[in-house]
Amino acid sequence: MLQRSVFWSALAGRAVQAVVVAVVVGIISFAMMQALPGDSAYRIAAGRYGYDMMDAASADQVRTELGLDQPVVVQLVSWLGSLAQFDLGKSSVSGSPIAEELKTQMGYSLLLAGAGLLVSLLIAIPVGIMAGLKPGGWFDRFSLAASIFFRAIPAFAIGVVLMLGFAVHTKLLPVAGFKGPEYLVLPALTLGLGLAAVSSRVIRDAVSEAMSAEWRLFSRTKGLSSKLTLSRHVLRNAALPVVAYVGVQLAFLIEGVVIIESVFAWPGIGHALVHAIFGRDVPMVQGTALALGLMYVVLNLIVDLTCHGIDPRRSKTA
Amino acid sequence: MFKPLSIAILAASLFASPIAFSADKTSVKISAPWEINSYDPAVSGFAFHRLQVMETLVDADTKGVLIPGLATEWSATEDGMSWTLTVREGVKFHNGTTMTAEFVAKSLITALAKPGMLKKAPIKSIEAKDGKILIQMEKPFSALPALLTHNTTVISAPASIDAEGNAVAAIGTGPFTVDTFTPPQGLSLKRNDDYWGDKALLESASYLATSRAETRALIAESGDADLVFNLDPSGFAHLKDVDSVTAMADAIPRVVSLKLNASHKFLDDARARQALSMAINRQGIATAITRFPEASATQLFPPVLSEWHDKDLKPLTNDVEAAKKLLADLGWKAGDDGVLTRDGERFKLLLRTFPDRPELPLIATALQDQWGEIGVELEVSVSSYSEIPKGHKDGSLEVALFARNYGLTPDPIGTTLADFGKGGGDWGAMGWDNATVIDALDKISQTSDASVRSENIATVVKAVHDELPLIPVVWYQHTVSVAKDLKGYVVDPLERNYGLSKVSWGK
Amino acid sequence: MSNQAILATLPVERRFPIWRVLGIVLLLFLAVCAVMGPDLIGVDPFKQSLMHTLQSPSAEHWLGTDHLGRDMLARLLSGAQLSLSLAALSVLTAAIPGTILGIVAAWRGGWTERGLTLFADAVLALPGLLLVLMLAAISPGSWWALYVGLSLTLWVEYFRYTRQRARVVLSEPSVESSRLLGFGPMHVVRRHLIPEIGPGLLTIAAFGAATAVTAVAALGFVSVGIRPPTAEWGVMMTQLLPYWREAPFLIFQPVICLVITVLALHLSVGGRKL
Amino acid sequence: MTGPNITIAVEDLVVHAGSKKLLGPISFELPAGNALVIMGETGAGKSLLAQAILGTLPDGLSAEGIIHLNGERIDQLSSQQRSAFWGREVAILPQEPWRALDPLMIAQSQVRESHRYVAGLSRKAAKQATATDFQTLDLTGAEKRLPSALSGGMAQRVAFAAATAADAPVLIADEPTKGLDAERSHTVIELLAKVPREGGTLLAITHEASVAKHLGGELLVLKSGDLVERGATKQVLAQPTADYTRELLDAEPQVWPTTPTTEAGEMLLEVKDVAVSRGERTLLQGFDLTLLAGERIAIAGPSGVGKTSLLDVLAGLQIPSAGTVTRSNQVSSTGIQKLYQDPPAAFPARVALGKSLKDVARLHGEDWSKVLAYLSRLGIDESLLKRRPDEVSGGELQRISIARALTAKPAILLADEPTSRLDPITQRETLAMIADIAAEKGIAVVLVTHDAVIADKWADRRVVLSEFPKRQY
Repeated sequence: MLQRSVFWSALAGRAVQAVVVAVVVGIISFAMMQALPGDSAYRIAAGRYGYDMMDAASADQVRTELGLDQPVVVQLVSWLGSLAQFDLGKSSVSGSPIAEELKTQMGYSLLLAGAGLLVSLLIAIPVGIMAGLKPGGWFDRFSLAASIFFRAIPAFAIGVVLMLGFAVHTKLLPVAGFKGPEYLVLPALTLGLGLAAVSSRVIRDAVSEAMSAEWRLFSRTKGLSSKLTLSRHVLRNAALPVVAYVGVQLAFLIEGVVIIESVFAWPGIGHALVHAIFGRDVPMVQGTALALGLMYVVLNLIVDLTCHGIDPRRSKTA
Repeated sequence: MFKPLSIAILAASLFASPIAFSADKTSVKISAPWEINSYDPAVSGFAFHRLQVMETLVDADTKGVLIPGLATEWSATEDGMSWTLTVREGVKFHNGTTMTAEFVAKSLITALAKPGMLKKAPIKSIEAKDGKILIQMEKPFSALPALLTHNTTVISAPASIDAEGNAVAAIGTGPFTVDTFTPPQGLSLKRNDDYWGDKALLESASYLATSRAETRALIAESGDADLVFNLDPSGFAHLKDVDSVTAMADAIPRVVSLKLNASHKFLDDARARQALSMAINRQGIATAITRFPEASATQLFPPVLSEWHDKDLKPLTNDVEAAKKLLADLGWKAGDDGVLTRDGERFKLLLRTFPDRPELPLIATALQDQWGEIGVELEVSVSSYSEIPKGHKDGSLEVALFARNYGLTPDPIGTTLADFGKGGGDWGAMGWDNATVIDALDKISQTSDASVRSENIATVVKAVHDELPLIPVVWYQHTVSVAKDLKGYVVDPLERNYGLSKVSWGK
Repeated sequence: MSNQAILATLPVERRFPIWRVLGIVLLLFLAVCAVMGPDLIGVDPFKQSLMHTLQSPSAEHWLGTDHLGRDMLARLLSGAQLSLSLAALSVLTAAIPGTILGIVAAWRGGWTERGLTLFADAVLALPGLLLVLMLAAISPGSWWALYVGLSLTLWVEYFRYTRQRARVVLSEPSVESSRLLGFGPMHVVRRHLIPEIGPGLLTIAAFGAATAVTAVAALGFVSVGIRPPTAEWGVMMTQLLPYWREAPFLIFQPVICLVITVLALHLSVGGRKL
Repeated sequence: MTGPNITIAVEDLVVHAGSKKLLGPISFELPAGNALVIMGETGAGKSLLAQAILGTLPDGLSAEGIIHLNGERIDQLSSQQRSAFWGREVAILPQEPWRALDPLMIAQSQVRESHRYVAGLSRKAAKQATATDFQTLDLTGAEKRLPSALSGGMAQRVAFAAATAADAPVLIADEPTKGLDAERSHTVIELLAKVPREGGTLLAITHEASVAKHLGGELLVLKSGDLVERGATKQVLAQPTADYTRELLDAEPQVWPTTPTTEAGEMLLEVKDVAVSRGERTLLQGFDLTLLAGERIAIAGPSGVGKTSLLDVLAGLQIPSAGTVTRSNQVSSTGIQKLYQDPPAAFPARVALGKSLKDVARLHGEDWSKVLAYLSRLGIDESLLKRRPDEVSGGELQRISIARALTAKPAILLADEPTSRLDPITQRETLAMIADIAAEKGIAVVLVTHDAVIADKWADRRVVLSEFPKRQY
């Protein structure tokens, strides 16, 4: 009973957020695209035809074709109008339906983001727990130093080093592309290392806080081994702030994806977004931003529900 | 949500990798920076043509000599006002449809309606007649067959386009057919066993657009791709030492040059432009940035464009003192901070360039320093390349740095006409209308007489060299990394064709 | 078990940990570097020498030269100026509104809190990258656009942290007691909230400084950002990437500088929890 | 030295913090079936004794001396090694059970895991044993509740079941009745008293003589870490020899002298027909009270009856769900001050006490010397003001908070169980001071307490709240 009501209220809250996000993101991205300097007809022509072929004539042709000389308001209203009918329009640059482009690119990005998140947790959880069990110990200090290092080094540098180590020298994995599951490993690892740099610290803090709680000591003195105490009590309590943090991290995850997609020639949405901004592909930018926003909302819903799952106190009060 | 999927993938990847790396000697893998956004030949024709999915009516060999392609022969009427091309018989599109003159005409008309090379020719109409293509001109244009080698004129099947005119497939006639297409990075190809000419030696090929040069170099080294194009100088230097690949560089008719607004009040005197040219340390740029010291430009057209390159021309030099003197003659005096001033105005210019070719911002930064030496303050704006044609059109452009390909077609007249013809061109002269040059270019474009051509070409070359509406900086080198065991690969200096159908694996 | 009573009778030792001293010394050192910049060594960070590129460290160029033959040390020092001020500015402009709104949300509760939280969530949902890229594109080559964009995305972190912690602090009897004693909101902020959440905020800020610089690097990677020939650590990382093979020590120099900065911030904060 | 029956034997146990001696030397032997009660005021080092035996001393403290547990010498063993005894050889009852239970785990699971993993029962047997525990401990209905939904007494019993699941022969209980009201503390004492009766060994630490009396056995009295008296509990309690023991016994509320009644002044606060609710639950209804200057009123009643909420209503911190609270214009906006149950929570945690006090003095235009005078009267040394709230003892802090309240020149002082976490001596002193000062300054005091004896002895008037009929859920 309670569980179900929690589920629906969380869902309803996020549904409201989704609509807000859709409208806000659409308008903001549209407004900002309009504010960009430069003539969008030129940019679109450049995006389409490449520098050997684009010139003023092709720009003029693009302008007429896409109706870029229409008033701004008309363009926005028509976008919102088609959005209400779940139509995202067509890309100005490639001409293909945006929904279709997003479908492929989003799939690849989700795969990369998911794998990156998984890798980050695979790294951060053991490291964070180890560090949190002995705050101030040598492992804690070492992992802090490592965190700072991985936070300060740009993702592309990590990517290049990994490519060199795993693909060029040892030939264990392919460098770039997306032809099979093995192509996912390096980009996911690159992404995961960057994410783990921060999340391992969050886990460490949560664990060290749980470790100093009185119930932790009681669990030990009532006779449970330190392992059982960790697995039955500490981790569950520590998971709460960690899961909540993952919610925030998701936003940064989406951005990390951009660089990594570029380095590893991964056909994802972040890479597409950058091109769309440069190419002044307004419908594409709006569509991408919208998709990313909604993805964030959905993932946050999952985080919410996970928190409720971990913490029975919430269900009682909700 | 991700977990089960990702775990499965990770697990799979651990087992899958050895298989994926087993030698697959019936296929060739290519990597290059260019993304393929669409099926539309106007947008992605370059890729479909290079990868031999689509073909042009006229072809060119590696020396730039025109040879029959989908047209077996072509000729112009005496007055040059009409061209007739005979369409090759027995050619089938990948979907099985036979290529007819009607289809070819339709394809060309579509291409003409979109931005592309055909626009450069004064074409009045295109029609199919008795299995031949008839092209009516508004005025004589001798380079039309050369234009028809360009990748925006590739012939695609009618089924490539849907009822609304959108390109929905890439159905060509080439030795390879599209197997899968994952825009914008991936394309995989299968051999076309019905090909009209020599069939491809390998069964399949795949293409991966990799925008980062660093990644491409690593891909070449690891063997993930057998043919890797456009290497960065650093990566190229490294690959020369890697045993498993051959790193090749070939001069191509692409030139990194500065476009100056000759109507700008600082630049309207040819001496000012000469001074700026003299301030450039081309040798340094060619050595340190592009890493081909022999390719520092001595004139606009590189030796590879043998018809347009004049060996006897006095090379452009680097002489800072002479440059300073020229500017002093023009009334410029050094101010307190070393920047020249005249009539209370500082000699300050804005250079526009773009990052798509990574060396351009570097060259711009070097120029900033070198022009600083003679007291010219250069601000650099790295943005979209579309800013250059736009700045040309609205007159706001001062200086632009870009790489111009004069070998888009075997005969560069189309390009030069656009660049130095009346009113200048988006990627050519600006505010520099030289009547002699315009006249000479017209003559070149209309004649087929070799001596008339070379005489007028010399006129154009000399005028451009003396007055410097464009200041050449370095000539381009086309860099390729080829896997050692890959046989039959030949560099195409026109960047038209990867020649995949002729490559094979051997020892 | 209660040891508080017994520990309370022990003399209080306010040791200032050596690590914090080290962190503060490092910060001061960085500040000196940033203020004095290349004047410190008297080398022009923009002077190119195309015949002497990618050189290893030598007596003439202590840290070697970059791809255009410029002195790396001079560029790092010049970069310190821009990178550190960029980091500081973006962190401040994110932290101040983020913290204030966090406190307001926790204080007012109800619809104010719900509204602000929804707003923060919506901002997070708007891809920060999009915001930064577009701002950078609106004003190409200027770095204020970069940090405004960064701040706009980074404030949410401060907001969330502050709101969550402030809710706990504000519900404590000590706050109630201060209100009963007649203190106003400013006192509660100064004596209760700031001491309690300040160290956590500083830790976020320390990581935020790294975010700001690596974000510039990331933007440089997609060719957006600061105009040449400006030296900035993030830009340098991007520019030196192509030469990682020939001169790997070069790309690591700005990275190490950033590592030192973040480390110094962490140490001087005293390694409080996030 | 260690006979077959001796479960705990301690010889010359000393606990040091660096060079400072905190406890000892102490020696005792505790045979099976017996109880040992350790008594002393807060800070006397009672908890350290238990921690030294268990190996849970905080960092920086070290123990010397010989310790035997169930015939095995354990003082040389590391904390890690000693942890093998926990729960199996020696059961440990935590001080504040509420905080000792995992907030995310339902009650029965916390007991069941002890049966399962400590006692080593099968899954089924553990389930059975847990059910039995809940029945015998009168916890039926609480099985699936989270600790936050348990009362203090229930939590203590859950903790008891969890700690003793493996039937360890020794039980160590550190201040088991802290914070519990009379009725609930009685249940817990009963539970403990049963241990020696059933052949187990009990080591109990307490500051309440009444607890010691119930548990019987042997008694050690500690003062500042030194052993001042020992003997059979009954004997010692009946005829204490050491002055300190006598003092401790005198501090029991039962033997307090009645505080002299003060003359009441004019009316400060009038409460009419007030109803108080928490959430949807109504706690109180139709409550009337008139508060006169200089008057001491005690509000007593069991936990959860709404005493704290009522106090908040009086303070104007909470709006009553019905009725009116009228302040006379004698009472300024800061004229009502409050003392809190948990003194460290009442001060800004990271600010030195002196700074906090100076803030108050400045705000109320009071001379710093006057604040110092209050402090010295309350027996607080000025040097303590450099410390932060968590660096002084609870008793000291509560006195500092009285000084802080006085600085605001209140007309009414509301005290919410201000001494329930203090030991009896401190409790008596603190309450006496409040009464003194209130009388002198004509301050009306409302004391909330769960201890009817204190209410009786200390207040001019007492109001006893009884439980409002609970709604059926």
